[in-house]
Amino acid sequence: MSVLPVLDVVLASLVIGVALFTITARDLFASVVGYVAYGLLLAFVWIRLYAPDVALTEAAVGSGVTGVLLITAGKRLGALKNAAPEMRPGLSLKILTGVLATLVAGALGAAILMLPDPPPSLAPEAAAAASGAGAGLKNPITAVLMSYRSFDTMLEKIVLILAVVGVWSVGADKAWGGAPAPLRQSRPYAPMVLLAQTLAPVGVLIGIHIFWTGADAPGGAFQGGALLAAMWMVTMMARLAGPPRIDAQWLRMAMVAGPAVFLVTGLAGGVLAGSFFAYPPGIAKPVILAIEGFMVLSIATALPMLVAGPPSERPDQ
Amino acid sequence: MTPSVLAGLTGAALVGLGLYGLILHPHPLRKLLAFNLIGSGVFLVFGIVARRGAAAGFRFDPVPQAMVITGIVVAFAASAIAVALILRLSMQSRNVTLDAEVWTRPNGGDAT
Amino acid sequence: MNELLLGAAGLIVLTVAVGLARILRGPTDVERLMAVQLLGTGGIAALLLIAYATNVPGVEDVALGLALLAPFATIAFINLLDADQGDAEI
Amino acid sequence: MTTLLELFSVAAISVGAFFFFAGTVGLLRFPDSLTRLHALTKADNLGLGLVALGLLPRADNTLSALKLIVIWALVLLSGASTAQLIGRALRRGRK
Repeated sequence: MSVLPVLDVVLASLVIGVALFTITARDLFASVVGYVAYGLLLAFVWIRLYAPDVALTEAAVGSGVTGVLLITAGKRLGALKNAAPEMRPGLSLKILTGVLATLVAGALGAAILMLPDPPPSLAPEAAAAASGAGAGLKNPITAVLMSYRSFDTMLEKIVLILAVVGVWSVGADKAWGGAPAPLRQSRPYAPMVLLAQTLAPVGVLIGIHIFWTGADAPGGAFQGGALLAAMWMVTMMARLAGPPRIDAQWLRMAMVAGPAVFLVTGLAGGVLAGSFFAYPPGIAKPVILAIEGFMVLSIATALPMLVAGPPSERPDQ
Repeated sequence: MTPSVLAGLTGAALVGLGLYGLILHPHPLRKLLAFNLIGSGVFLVFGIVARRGAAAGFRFDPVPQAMVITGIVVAFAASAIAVALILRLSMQSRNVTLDAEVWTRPNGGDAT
Repeated sequence: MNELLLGAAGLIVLTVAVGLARILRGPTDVERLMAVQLLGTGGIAALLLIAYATNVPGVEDVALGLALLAPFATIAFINLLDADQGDAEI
Repeated sequence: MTTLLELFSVAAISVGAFFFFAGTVGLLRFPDSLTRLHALTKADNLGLGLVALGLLPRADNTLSALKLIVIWALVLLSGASTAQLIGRALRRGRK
């Protein structure tokens, strides 16, 4: 096992190097490419920290979807680039900021070196959650998300919906109800169409697989939903499908489904199992899987809508 | 130097780098990128807390890891709102900068 | 045998890391794109090797997800380049 | 039989790693974008393909083996089609 420590050092220096590049790169495009590479590298770091669940989320959301969001934003912003030239900050400000940033990083690093020993841990509680209320979940992270800290997870879904509402409300008043601007303006080339047509069905299958194994192995609603979202975005980027109108009934229902089902089950737990968000023993696992299924639907619709942006055209009817 | 300490120090360095970019870049999307760097640095610190908290038969403490997963998704939602606001702001003002001097110049933020 | 798998993984990561110099050097954005794609593929290969050598569960699924997402950012970049060059004739 | 498989596995993985090495050298040393693209596709298709092929005999069950094959197929598909797209973007020349 003598290779792994070397690998760790190489990985850490790569992460810092690429981060440095994204900060210092001259143009936006280069810095976004750097950011996508940075997300991939971080996913490998998470694997080394024994966190494949986080690695998958980071690769899908942190690197992939965020990258596409920034590229699309840069493209839309590019049309306005003629405005004010960028101001370069002065040398004294640079030095001052550098000192501040070094101090903050140094303090954080010192705190990390002085972390308490033995380390505090909530793992026993999570183990209890995995074998107790969320009976039969072999993946402790899913047990934590769906049982031990279920309230957090539900509120997090609501945050996602609020974010979509926030993005939509930024659009012009007269465009309300219309569809967001398409992710690709011109007709796609044949290879892109082929890629999207082949990738999307396989991707949907893999997304569902990752959601389904999430109960017992790394994976789960977040990762599966993010992969499905990515596949929908691929079809939109290849212009196989346009973004839907934001007043579409099915879209809104799909987005609200996750937290709504979660909340109803939580309330039902208050009546049937004695406390808010308690699952009735015996059928806990199927109930959790059902909630997660609706959460996948919500994530898979909310993420692409966040990337597509506010409605852009006047609804034509 | 264990792998977890190394990852933690990497996280600290990322926070520092992100802070530097956040303060100095006048371009709003670059600021957003820098902010995301800070975020992932903080997530890494969470990660080593999870790694150190290995107990009860797990190789990691699942609670901080679960929080990082929700954190990544929430960070993305916040970035999406920021992007929407940036685009709207530049459409209104035709300015693609957050530099205070440009905005306070007599003819700077004219379209308000 | 496991040592050999890890060695191969280390070698691949190292070479791909050196390839990242293309992100720095450019000269055009397309080169940067290629370097990221090489990083993605090399990362998948290294992950698979590590997964088989260390038996950490779920690493295979991460590799699967990465393989699925490999062309994702590239398509967005291509769209951006096309938009820069005006409407495309087929 | 097992030693033969073992040998095959080692050989395939080593050749795969070599193709990654060759692809990287090409990406760094070749003179223009199209030749660099050519080098990249070698690393993508052959490098990962041979590594997956070498790991195939070591898969515990059919699902694992299937995953290896799907990963290879996905990378082949996306590598080939993005190479087309990148090549076209290059040929149109302004970037």
